[in-house]
Amino acid sequence: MTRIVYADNAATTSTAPSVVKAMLPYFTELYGNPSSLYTVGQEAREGVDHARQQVADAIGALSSEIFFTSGGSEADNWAIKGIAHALAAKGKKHLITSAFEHHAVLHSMEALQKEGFEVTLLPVYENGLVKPQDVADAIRPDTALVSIMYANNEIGTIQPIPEIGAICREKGVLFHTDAVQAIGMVDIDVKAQNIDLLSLSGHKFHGPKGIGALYCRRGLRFPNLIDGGAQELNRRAGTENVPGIVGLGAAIQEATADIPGRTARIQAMRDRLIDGVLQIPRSRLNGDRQHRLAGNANFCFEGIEGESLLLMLDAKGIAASSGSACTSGSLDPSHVLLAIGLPHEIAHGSLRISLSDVNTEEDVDAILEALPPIVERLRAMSPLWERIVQNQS
Amino acid sequence: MTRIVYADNAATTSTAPSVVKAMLPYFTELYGNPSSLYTVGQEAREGVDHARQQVADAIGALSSEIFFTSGGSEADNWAIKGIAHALAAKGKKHLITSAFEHHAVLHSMEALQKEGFEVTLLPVYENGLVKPQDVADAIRPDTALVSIMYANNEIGTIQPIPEIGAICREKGVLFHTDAVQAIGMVDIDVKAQNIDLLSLSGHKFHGPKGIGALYCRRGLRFPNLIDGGAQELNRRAGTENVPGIVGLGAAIQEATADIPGRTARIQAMRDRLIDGVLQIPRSRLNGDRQHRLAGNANFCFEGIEGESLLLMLDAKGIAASSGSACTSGSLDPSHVLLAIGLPHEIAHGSLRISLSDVNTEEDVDAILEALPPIVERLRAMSPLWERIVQNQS
Amino acid sequence: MAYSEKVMDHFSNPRNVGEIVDADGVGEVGNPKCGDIMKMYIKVDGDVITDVKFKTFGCGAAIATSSMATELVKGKTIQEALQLTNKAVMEALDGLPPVKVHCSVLAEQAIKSAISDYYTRKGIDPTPIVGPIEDCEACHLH
Ligand SMILES: Cc1ncc(COP(=O)(O)O)c(C=O)c1O
Ligand SMILES: Cc1ncc(COP(=O)(O)O)c(C=O)c1O
Ligand code: FES
Ligand code: FES
Repeated sequence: MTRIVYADNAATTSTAPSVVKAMLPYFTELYGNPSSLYTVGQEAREGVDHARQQVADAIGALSSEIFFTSGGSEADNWAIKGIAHALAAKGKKHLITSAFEHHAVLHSMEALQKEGFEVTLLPVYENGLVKPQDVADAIRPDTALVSIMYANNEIGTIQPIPEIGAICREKGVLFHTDAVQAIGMVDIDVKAQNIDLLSLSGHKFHGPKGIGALYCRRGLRFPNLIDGGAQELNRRAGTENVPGIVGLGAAIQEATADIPGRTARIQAMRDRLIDGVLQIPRSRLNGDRQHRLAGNANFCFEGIEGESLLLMLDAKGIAASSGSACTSGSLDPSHVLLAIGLPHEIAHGSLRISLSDVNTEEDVDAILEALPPIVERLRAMSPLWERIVQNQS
Repeated sequence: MTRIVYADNAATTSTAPSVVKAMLPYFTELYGNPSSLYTVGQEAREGVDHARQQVADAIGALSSEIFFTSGGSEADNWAIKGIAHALAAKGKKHLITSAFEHHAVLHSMEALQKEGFEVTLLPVYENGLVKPQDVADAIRPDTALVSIMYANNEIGTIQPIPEIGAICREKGVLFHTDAVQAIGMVDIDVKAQNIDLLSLSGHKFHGPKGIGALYCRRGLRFPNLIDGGAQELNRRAGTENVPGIVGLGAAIQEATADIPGRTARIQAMRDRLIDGVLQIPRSRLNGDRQHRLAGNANFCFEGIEGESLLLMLDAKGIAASSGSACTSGSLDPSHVLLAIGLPHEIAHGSLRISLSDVNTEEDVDAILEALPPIVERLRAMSPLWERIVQNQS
Repeated sequence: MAYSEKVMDHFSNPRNVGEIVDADGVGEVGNPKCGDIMKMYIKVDGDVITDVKFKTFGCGAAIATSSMATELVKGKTIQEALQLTNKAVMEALDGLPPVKVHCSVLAEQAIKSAISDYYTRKGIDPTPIVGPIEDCEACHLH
């Protein structure tokens, strides 16, 4: 059996055994409904309350500002559609976001466009960074919301969120950030950074899938996405996913306990990986090298196509990705790589390797050993590569 | 330590150990993103596909008609808001439901009312049953959707769904049913029963919390509630909750494998319970005794208040409920009991005992032993009871 | 809901439950429609409340606040009893969940209502002494 190198931690992570352990009692023993009065319900309630505090502490929020959702996508949809609908009544029907947001943000924006909202897509330039000045310039008297992701899921670039937050606060515009990729990798303090709404998702930092949260600054009111029972202070209906919530709490606490220590270790591996991979001729690193998530490396190799590359890596036991997982069913090249100005044919040949604290130096060795011959092999059978080489010579 | 008698299975159930066992590998081994191409992702995809087939088989649907959601509330919201918005474009802005639906349905309807939709609430009468003829009479040329629950969560009454389905089909109106309480208790066949949309939730039949599904008849198109990635055939974004989905599949298969056998055993316990409890003077069973979920017993005791009753039962190790769990924070009496015509003061004194296949005859004994003295004690300190007795004599 | 231990103690073992047959004052507040009625009985000697008993139809908090209120006024003078606020009752119980605050209001009013009745029986107009006994705020919702 080949050893599996899992290097797609930006798509999803394994659930930490400690997290699973924290969850387990809530399936078969403390299974009560947290809204119930009796003991087995109140024990579940305590688990939920504790996790809410853990999430709040991780981002500098109050526990009453944390609302559990089914993941990052729901949190994004709720924040964006909710604020848009709330402020439309006051004549504010303009939204600002960036061209390379996650689809949960972009498609929410598109749905609103169909309802008559106007959306400004900010450029992200070749380095994959939003310019705070662009945000300032785009804000209008009828702007309801600015939504800029904390870190990009494909190319890992970390946006100047504190600067953007300050601009929005000064101009009196609400600011949402999709921090799904940033939790546990960047110091986040919603108060100091003037963030009004923030989305996060458990499975990106060794928590379970199907659970996330929306931080929503105290006093902000907007319509529910999911109406029904009185759960989550009447703002998100549905029997609480207690094991998931408890797992999210445990995972976020572990991920944020020592961010500098955690990222230093991951980044050292990642840097060695980047340096090694860039030895391959006509390869490039996408996105700014400095303002970058510790675990993210995103490359393009001219003349080859991403899916073939992935399948060959998989045959060697290496799991990586091209574009983001949720668009892998589509034939279109990554909207992120197009947004940073790559031509279509190059955007098709991208490889994202994303490391986490479960990776090891051996994993890096394995990737550095497997990758160059695969690239060479695919290029050898690529007419595009042939053309590139001819043009060059 | 007192033995715990959990008799609130309509609020939530314990996750079956076999279900937890089925889920566990998907946390730490088969943790890949199902949208990923590589092996660990495809293994997760297989788990999801298998569960989708299990859910489809349980209700007579095709697997391509099953969309996973975060629970019953999301499924209700999505179906109702989605169909309403899709058909509003064709001038259909009238919705029909019943007065005693779950809040996930009623509050979705209210949100639509605010947007300008018109909602007809059908009566449910003293027996807690919707009359098919009322549905037929309420349908208008501009009716977009009829939503009637399969079985009520408080009083357990099973609605004449096949009859209502036939009427809706004949009149060409879409029909949604919230079957959250009915799965595993009633034979459901969406094709034979002319159901276009059906909501279900895992934690009501010994599956996990935080996972559910919407069945949506082939060809029916309506807007997403959660936009984003291409998951669930582009109709419900978000990285799949793989362990939850696998658990839902395992649980629904177990719950529906032998419905007659399962319900016969539960119903025998429930009937002995009802007969025993009704020995208490001035007690009554709420909802029709025949058309009733096998595990449900809902009583009123004149002169006492529900919460005190629950707390005293809890002190004896018995977990039951008054009204539904998600409204227990509120002061209002159950909208369900008011809908079947109970006066406020009596609706305040209700007790719901809901049994499942994990309950035993000893549980019934324990309840029958504990309940009468508690009712007596509370009545002894109740000025309302004093008044009732005086009026009587 | 999460009641404090004190609340649970007063709920499970309510003090002074029952009625006083030859009471000097009886007060009743609340309304069955909203699910709460409190009835208080007081026995007065001079101006000291020597005995107090209650009966309550209501939630856990209603029973616990009734019990605590009786404890707090027993042996006190009428003037002292009139100073009893719902806040004091709540504090003595180590707090109540927000939705249950009105139950403590009910307890304060039940005591006042019994004292009112005591004055009325003596032929004294209670209004200037006791003040108006307002309806529970939450009641207006119904
Ligand atoms: C009839 C009914 N519909 C919908 C729901 C909501 O399901 P969930 O809490 O899983 O969102 C419930 C239970 O809570 C229910 O009993
Ligand atoms: C930046 C970003 N936002 C949102 C999401 C959506 O999160 P989820 O799949 O948990 O709904 C993801 C990952 O899938 C992401 O990377
Ligand atoms: S007395 Fe009615 S809720 Fe407490
Ligand atoms: S007395 Fe009715 S709600 Fe307070």
